[in-house]
Amino acid sequence: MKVLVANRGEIAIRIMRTCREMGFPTVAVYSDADRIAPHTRTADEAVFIGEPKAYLEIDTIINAAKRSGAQAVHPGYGFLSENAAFARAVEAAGLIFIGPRPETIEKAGDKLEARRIARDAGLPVLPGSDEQVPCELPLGFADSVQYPVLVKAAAGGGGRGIRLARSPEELEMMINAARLEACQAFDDDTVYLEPLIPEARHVEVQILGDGQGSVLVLGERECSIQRRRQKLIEESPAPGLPESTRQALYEAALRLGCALNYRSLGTVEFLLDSSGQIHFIEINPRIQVEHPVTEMVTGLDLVREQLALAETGHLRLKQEDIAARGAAIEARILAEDVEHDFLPASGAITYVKEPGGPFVRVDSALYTGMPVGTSYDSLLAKVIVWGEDREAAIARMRRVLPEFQISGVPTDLYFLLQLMESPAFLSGQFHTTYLDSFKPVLDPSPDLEREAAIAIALFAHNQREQTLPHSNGQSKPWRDAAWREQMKGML
Amino acid sequence: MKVLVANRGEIAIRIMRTCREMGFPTVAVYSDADRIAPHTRTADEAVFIGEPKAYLEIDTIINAAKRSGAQAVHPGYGFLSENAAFARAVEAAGLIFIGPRPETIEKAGDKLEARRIARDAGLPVLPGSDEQVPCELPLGFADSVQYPVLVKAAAGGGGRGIRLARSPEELEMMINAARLEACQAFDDDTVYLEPLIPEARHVEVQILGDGQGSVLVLGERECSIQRRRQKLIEESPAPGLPESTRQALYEAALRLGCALNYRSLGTVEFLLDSSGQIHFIEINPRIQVEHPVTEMVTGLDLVREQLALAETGHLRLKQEDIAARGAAIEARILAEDVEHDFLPASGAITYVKEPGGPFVRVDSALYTGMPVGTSYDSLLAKVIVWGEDREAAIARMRRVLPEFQISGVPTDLYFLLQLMESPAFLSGQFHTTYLDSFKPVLDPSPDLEREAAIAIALFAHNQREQTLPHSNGQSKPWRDAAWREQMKGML
Amino acid sequence: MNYTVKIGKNEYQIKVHHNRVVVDGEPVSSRLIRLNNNGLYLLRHDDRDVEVHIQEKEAGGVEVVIAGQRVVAHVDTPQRRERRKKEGPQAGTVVAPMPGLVVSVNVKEGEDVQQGQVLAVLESMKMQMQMRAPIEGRVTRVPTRNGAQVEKGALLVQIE
Amino acid sequence: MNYTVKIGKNEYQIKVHHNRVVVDGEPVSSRLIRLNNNGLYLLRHDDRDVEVHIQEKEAGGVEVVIAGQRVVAHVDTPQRRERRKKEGPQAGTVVAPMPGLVVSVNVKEGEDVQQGQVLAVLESMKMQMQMRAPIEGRVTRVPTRNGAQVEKGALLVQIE
Repeated sequence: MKVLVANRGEIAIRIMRTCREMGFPTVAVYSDADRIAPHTRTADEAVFIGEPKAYLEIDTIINAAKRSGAQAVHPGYGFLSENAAFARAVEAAGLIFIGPRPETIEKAGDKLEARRIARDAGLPVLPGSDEQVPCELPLGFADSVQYPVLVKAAAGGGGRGIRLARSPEELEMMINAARLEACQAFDDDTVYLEPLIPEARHVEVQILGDGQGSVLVLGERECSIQRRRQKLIEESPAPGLPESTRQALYEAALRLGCALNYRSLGTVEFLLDSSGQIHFIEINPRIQVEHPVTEMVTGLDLVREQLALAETGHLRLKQEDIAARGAAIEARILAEDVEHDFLPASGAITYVKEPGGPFVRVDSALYTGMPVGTSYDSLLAKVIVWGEDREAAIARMRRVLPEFQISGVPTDLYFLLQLMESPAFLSGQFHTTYLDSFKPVLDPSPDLEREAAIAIALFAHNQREQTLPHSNGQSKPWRDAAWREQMKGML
Repeated sequence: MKVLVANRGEIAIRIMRTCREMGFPTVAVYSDADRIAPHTRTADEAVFIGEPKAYLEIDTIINAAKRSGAQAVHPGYGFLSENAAFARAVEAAGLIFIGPRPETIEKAGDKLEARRIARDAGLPVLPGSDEQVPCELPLGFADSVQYPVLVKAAAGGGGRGIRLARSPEELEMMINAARLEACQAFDDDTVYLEPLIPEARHVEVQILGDGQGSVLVLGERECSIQRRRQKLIEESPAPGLPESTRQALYEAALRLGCALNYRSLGTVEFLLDSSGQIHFIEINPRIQVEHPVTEMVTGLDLVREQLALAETGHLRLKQEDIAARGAAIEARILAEDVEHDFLPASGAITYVKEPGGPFVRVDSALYTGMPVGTSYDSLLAKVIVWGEDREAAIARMRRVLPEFQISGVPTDLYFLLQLMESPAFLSGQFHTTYLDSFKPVLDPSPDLEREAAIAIALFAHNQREQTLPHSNGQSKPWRDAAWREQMKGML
Repeated sequence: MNYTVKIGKNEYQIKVHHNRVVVDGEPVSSRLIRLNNNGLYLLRHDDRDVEVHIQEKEAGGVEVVIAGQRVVAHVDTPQRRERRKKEGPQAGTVVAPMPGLVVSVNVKEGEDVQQGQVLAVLESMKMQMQMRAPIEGRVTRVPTRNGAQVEKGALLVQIE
Repeated sequence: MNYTVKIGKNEYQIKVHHNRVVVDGEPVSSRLIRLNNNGLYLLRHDDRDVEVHIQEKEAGGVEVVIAGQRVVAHVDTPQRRERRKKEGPQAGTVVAPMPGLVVSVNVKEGEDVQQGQVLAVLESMKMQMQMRAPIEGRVTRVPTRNGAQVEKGALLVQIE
């Protein structure tokens, strides 16, 4: 089964790795902005698809698949992964779509429809109407709502098209703002209202179904560490979760999976309120960025299960084959400028050294020389660690993050380290709003800064000493010779 | 507990990583040949110890520990790790020796004594006398022996001081050769005879004891893929081992561990003959190179267990906490010249890219610029993969080895890949002599070679085109500018 | 030789003479050993080794990575300060490196900016570029605005 | 321009002219794109990308790493062959780069050797160095033996 991976970055590479292990040839697609991106050379073939936005063009991807003779398409996450029309077009072209059925994607994509299905399936759904906000707000509408309230795009995803209204006065403005963003992002300005749960935790359940009535639960993930509704740190199991709540989550996810006769991987997202009640939010019909934490605790290769199902139509696993062990944590390494309000950063990677050792996994798309642009998201790599318990996993992450060396663009590495060392994270007591109040230290630690200053002065001194006798700028060969001489004694 | 790691290379780094996770400060030692070795900068402190052989000098190491204020010493493997006098000196200096008691090391170091203890404990020991070969061979001695027979150094280790005699005529010569090598390597020319088991497999059992009567079995490892008695590939569990044999191995290892009232990590080595019988060979009183395969299937950090025991005097685990999952394989990446009879190679690492992704672990001491000398062993890195079963683990290793890019010195990477793809390895049917008959293809695959030729011609052409207009050799700034220009469009 | 290393708001006065290093008046025993030709160094103290990656940037800037932390610094010698005076104001001139659309202008005339601060964002061929301050100083001219189309070489911001 | 690339026993005749590449008479569509300044390249074919690391070695040798395999090759142009003829026999002279002990001499006079083959092993300050053949050819002189103490610059092997 030749597989075209309709994605880029770390997830494309991650999918191709499993394809290779299973003996499936792979086809990469790449845009103008990805001419020297690393995923093209991980694949067996590479097809150029044009402008940076080509990853979002259904026809372009289908054509690439046909041209290359691929038999299946894996959408990854983001881009076209939650686009029902794409899944339909793939199947119409006689290819296998590695993911849920198009109609499932469609239902999941309409958040209001998903709420209705979940409610019908008996899941605890957040209170509020399953109807969209009407175009013209009826008289008294704003006063009929309980505040604070979230205005959410029905076609939403990735945290976009969401606004918070704190009072009747703010409501109309926030509805308009959400509509505008939703219209730009999803070409659909339908919005609905959802009560804001204070001090909520985001917990999600990984499911895997065969589309023939069999649905498995592969454990849960805690993803409350978010910034601007983007997850930053994820872990499994969710810390401090009472076993009864865990079972309630699994049961609810299973019920929804069965109601949808779910095929392939999916994630059912819940909010956990401060009283311990769970509330369904939405279902993500694709592989998630954070899937490796589930892989590390269950020992499963989720992409392998997706591919095997797509190839054979059958699941290789039964629920009794699934067992979790220990704890796993993922940290997302982003190219962003922590000092400048976490703006995505661009530049070129001039040095990279990835961490290693026991129970450490790096899913990365980095290499020295890689351009980091702003055409796509700022995810450079993911670091996932496993430990026999949460404490061991945190200790490992605190060891591993300082081993990750990236030069050329600012990253969130030091921010993540501080987060890992914060009392709230260590205690497992944090909510989705934790990062609103978490204030990282921006400056390097004083000892480290002093060390850097010494290194720089010695560096500048070396440069000077070595260029002085060769003021024509021909210093490099001289330095190389000196280095070779230094090495010689050690060989 | 401040820990001095009396070792170098990947094992020093691996031990320091766990120390860091446990909050133990670390001290590295380094010789003249390791002035820019990577283990010194993994530690919190580094102490220079002098000549390349200083890692073998008891007083030098003890002094370094005292000078740095270390409270404990971890010997790693090799060097002083199996030296009872060293363990004694560490304890005499008031420091904790992270390993077995000195007297255990002493008993394990005398292979004849170890045989006697094993026999007394009821283990199946290889037939043959527990007495050393006398200095003057009595008349008729050579004829009283069954051939082929191995002549082994009683103080042996690392495959040194072993000779095979096929006939009475060869015996005396081989005894002398083994004595000579044993004398040079161990300063002890005691040798003994052991029958050669044809078509034997090398299977070993990992044990962990608290030195207070409690001994745990942490599973077995298959290590039959050896060259010149050096293990090259190790895996756990041993493929195709009947459950009754596995239990017999565990029981034997446990019995020996209890007989020795074993403390810390140890490995009990067995030969498995073609009839399925097990035979004790020796016990290794230290952490093994191949310990990560056990870690990957059990989910334990063996160094952590060693350190916790050394600190508290108690084991954190019980036998019922130990459970194996899936299969793990380790491949040793060596700097050696496969084309020239696997001679250790020296040079400088000019490029390195380590593999990654799901269930892949790299324990490495590599960096770009690292000198590879011949003062120490040729191990550059270890790649360990885990899979839900042996087949999945092999598929993963076959994916991973080609991801490992090393330039500057020849390595066994391509040899290992061929080994992984050989029918005998795939079937799990191989013996300790497998590599004697395994003939790797030396040349690169034809397609890859052609690809390399094209790359080289284009490289030479680029060099030429770019140096021609700047024949004064000032081509580099020009090339850098061109590269920056190329990058610009992508940012 | 005296070096002034600026990191954020802090300044370090470092004197290097043969193998003697003095930091803000305090002698330290530190050596820098080159590990390869790609910017990797070993900073060797008396009893401790630290791996650092050092990379020269434009305009006297230096980027250092140690233990997962990235430090962008500026290093100065008396000679360099002299030279900079001679070079005059062009050191603070920020021009469009390619034709494009000015997506945002983040500074106003009279504003003080830090070296490396993002002054404006330029979009070209669907790609965005952050235009950063090459030197620390005061903005004296901003002859562009959000949404402007600019040619390659057009002045965006002048710093003095 | 014509290039002769020797890898082991095989020789490839490769013609490169602008963007046209012909390998042993067969045109191929391949481009080499530089990924960084440290030797990493992308070999881009019509429908396939391959990452290669290329490193120049002494004496016209080139080391290439692709997919975990390492290839040491020798590349030649008509000009280089011409130059080599002029340089004469000193290209095949192997001398001790430091004073030391000759641990082993692996070749005899009259023996044919490959480029890169280990000719002798030298030990100095407890460290060993492999002395390799800089060129392919026949050994004409071996004025040393196992166990000899040699000075820096002493002739160990002559190849012609």
